[in-house]
Amino acid sequence: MSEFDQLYREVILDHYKNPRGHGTMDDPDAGAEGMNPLCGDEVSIYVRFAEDQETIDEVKFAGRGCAISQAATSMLTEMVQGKRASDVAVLDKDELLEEIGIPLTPIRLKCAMLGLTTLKVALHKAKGTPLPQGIAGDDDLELK
Amino acid sequence: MSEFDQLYREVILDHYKNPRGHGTMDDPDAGAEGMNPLCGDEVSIYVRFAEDQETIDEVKFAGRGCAISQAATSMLTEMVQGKRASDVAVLDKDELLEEIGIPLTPIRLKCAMLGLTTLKVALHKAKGTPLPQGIAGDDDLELK
Amino acid sequence: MAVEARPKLDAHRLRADFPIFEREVNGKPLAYLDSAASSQKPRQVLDAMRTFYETSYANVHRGVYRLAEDATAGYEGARAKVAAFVNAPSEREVIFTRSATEGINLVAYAWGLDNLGPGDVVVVTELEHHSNFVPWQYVAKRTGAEFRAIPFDDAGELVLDALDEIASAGNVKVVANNLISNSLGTVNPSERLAAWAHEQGAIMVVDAAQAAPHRALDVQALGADFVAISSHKMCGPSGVGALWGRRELLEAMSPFNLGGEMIRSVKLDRTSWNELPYKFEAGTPAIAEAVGFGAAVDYLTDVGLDAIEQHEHELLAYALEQLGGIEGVICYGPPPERRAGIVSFNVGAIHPHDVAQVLDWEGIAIRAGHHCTQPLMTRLGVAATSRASFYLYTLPDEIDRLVAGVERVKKVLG
Amino acid sequence: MAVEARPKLDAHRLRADFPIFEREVNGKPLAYLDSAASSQKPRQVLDAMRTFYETSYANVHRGVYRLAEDATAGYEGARAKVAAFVNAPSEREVIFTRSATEGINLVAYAWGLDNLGPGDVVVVTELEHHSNFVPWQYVAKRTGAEFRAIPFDDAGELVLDALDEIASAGNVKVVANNLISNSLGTVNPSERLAAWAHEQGAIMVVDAAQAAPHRALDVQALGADFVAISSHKMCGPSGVGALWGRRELLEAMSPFNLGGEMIRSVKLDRTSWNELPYKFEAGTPAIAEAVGFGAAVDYLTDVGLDAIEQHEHELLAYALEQLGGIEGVICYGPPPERRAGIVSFNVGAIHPHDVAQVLDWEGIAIRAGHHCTQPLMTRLGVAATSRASFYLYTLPDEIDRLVAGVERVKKVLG
Ligand SMILES: Cc1ncc(COP(=O)(O)O)c(C=O)c1O
Ligand SMILES: Cc1ncc(COP(=O)(O)O)c(C=O)c1O
Repeated sequence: MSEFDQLYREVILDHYKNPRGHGTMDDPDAGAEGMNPLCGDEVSIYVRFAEDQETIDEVKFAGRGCAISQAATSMLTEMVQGKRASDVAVLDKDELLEEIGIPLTPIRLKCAMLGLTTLKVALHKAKGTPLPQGIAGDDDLELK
Repeated sequence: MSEFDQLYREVILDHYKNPRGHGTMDDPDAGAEGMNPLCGDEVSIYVRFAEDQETIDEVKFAGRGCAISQAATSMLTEMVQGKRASDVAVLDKDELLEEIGIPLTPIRLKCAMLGLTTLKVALHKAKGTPLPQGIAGDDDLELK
Repeated sequence: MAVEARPKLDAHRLRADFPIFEREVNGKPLAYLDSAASSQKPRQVLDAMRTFYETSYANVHRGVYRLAEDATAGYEGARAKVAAFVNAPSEREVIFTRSATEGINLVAYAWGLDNLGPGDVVVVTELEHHSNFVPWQYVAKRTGAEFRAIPFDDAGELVLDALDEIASAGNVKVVANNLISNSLGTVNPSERLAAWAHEQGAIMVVDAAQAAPHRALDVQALGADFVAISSHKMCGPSGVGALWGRRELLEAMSPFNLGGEMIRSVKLDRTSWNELPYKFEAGTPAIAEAVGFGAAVDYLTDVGLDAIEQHEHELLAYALEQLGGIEGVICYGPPPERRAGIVSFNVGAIHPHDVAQVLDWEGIAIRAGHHCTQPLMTRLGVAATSRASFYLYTLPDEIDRLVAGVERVKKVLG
Repeated sequence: MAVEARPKLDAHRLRADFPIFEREVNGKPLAYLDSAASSQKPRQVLDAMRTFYETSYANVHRGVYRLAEDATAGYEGARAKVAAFVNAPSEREVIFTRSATEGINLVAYAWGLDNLGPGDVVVVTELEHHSNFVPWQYVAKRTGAEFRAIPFDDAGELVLDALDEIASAGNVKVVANNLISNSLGTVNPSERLAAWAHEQGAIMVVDAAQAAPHRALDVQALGADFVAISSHKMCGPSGVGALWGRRELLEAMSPFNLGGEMIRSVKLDRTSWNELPYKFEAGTPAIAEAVGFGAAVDYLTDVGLDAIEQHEHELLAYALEQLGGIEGVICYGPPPERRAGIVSFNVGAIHPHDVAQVLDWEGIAIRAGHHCTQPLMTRLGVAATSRASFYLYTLPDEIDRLVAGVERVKKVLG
């Protein structure tokens, strides 16, 4: 396997072709839509909490994207299941990157982070906590 | 005399130090104010026509400027006396340049032309003819 | 009597002017197929800027000393070159900007804010670049004018039948269109739109960012009122572009950026503007970049715009044929006759990012994304496309490499 | 214990970095005393740009391929350097502009149009450069706000007693001031004005175009809300500058130029903006120029801002003493302690154009004119001054030549 093919190594392609957590959710406890302005990819994230309204019970996602973003979001849904919402809302991106396990250039990093950023927006919105710096949120100015 | 001193040769310095036509005029038949936006120099031009309302009887100028602009305007007042207003309004700048008789860089050219341009504006305004391209006139947009 | 053949362009020879091609990417020679995003720069242009900085640099226009005269001559000489390149009636109508984007914003703000209001209609097209779309959307919103877009058909060509309906929405005041679409390569009927705009009493704003590098541009023949171009797409440096505008309009307009250079007189309570083009060039301009832009215009003129157009046309026809022959590949846009050297395509359901990524392993640089034309993408029903675009230094061999690369993409991700 | 001496700057050695000084003017070595208008460029900066164009050039941000990654890294790396240079809390708050002028216009339009109206007061000073004067005058006029200017005294220093009266004119919403006056060299109390602005609930806009090249700049210590600087005055290329702004303000503001790059999503009826700083960088930016700007910042940091300040201070004190000793010469502005390396003067009634012209024969480049500060000139009661300004490459010997030159001026024109 060449150093390049690594990027699309088996586990990435597997998540890309068989994404876990793919789909939508009715009446989610938290949700947000994200967009990568560089390529126009959109992702919707849906979260269901456990009865304590804090533990993440299930995450689903829908939308289109490249293999990296799809695989990363798929992995993310598995990773955060059973975690506390307040922990995930401030999850260090390196934790997800470790899971993905491939070297990414800054631009592909944006692809890989789209799901995580959108999930964070969803959780912050649900909990009413302010968005951390560097996350534009989905409430930018609109023309009409 | 070095090639540089030429710029300030005797006749230029003479017109600079003893400008002809320097002064103001009450109730001129034509008049305008000009400004060199590069250095802030201002010149006011006053024209009196002969009885035919066409022949230039007298031109006066006031204002501040460098030796080149003062000398050029001084020479101009002599040059156009007795000429027809409609001819002077379209006077080729080379005619004045020939009179000045020294080589000028583009930026000093603006100094030398300030008087002529302002005189043209005065004549066009008096005659109601449109300003030629490249003359901003004194009726630009104002803020207040 | 022999008919003289159109002089052909020798891309192999021209490549030697471009130092970037000495670079390898991933051990492969660089196949740069992203000239629609930005072009590479020939030594002639880089040398002109370097020499200028090393021998003639000073701020322009106001200095009496020799160096300032030299710098001003360089800067204004570049303006004369650009004016001649687009066949402007006067150099005074050519304003240096940062980019085509800024040129369009200048018109949207300086003309739009004063001349638009409720009941007026601002017309763009669905295949505009965001730079000729969002400024109009924004200024329409600010002034209360209607914002309408001319649709395009499945071949990526504007549907002019829609004009009547649009005209019925109010007083059409602006029509904005790119002469060549950066996403599809469509050569648009901007000339006809200009005529229609004038019938409506509207101004016509042409975004020629994608046209000026690739074919002869004549702003007078086009019949437009404003035409924006950009140096970085035409072998010149980044950071500079030009806007041509009709003198009467420019003179009647408010200024855009305010500051040094664009004034005639500043008082606490009263300020007046400088003459054209300075009225629209506030602050220190991109001096050396303008000089480089002038050198780029010289370079393109030397090569010959007709030869460039012909060369790219051949590449385009070849690329469409080759890519179109790959199973699962869909190419968007009009037939080669009405199209510039740009091919947007998709490889089955594989995301363009992945296509571009795998091609990069082969040293092939293409663009993947929405190409700053989201409304166009929405109309195509995709989020993004892959896009290969050609220039005077592009070789047919690079298209062969592209085709082989797409086959590899299918193997890796299909 | 020995106190460590401040490292002195070796202007002779630094001059070797600047190719322009190999040029002669009228057979004399070039004495470039016009750095306040624009600075010369060291080889290090020119090389950085050339290398970038030759090995890493592509459009930024959107490309997936290697070359685009390299170009983006170069461009964003420059942003990080500029952010560190001005001690910005975050790179996201640093916006690349064409110039200081454009940075100020960005604030005047994007913040001013939405936040000013009748009853509000926009405050500038009488010693502003037109670039921090006319944009505010214009936006005040457009929005119906009052426009007021803080006066200065005979020494060229702001009269802060006037603040109370100004505050009584309405709601002070903006205070705009240059940290260093380009005409007089005055180092202004921008920090105190910032505190006053905030007491009034106003924003503070600092034009640091003339400060950033010559002394350490700390936007946080300054307490301002927006700070504009310009590459061409600080050993960097023309065509690029930077605006720092507070994140909360930038996020709450409308954008300025619209187009590619600054959007997050564009639909026919709805468009949203990209995150900072991209929201304010519409279109292709000055890519290679930003890289050159970054190299300039590296260069200045290597030389040391404190050493530059000290060097210029010595030159200034010497120049004031020498010029002041010439009969008929009047120097404007404050004493050396509160002043940067700029001397505006007049030689009797001789027009500055003539002064500069005669000095040019001697290879001495100074500026003559209103220096884009007409309200200041009006206050001084002159149309223009001669101005000599210094930088890290200026030698005391050049001041001696200036003094001898002024004597010759008096001979020719006195
Ligand atoms: C104090 C001051 N402000 C603003 C400017 C304008 O900056 P720029 O040259 O970047 O347009 C200048 C220089 O021209 C200046 O000296
Ligand atoms: C058709 C079209 N219009 C406008 C632009 C924007 O021009 P600039 O890159 O000069 O901002 C581009 C390129 O990005 C383009 O292709």
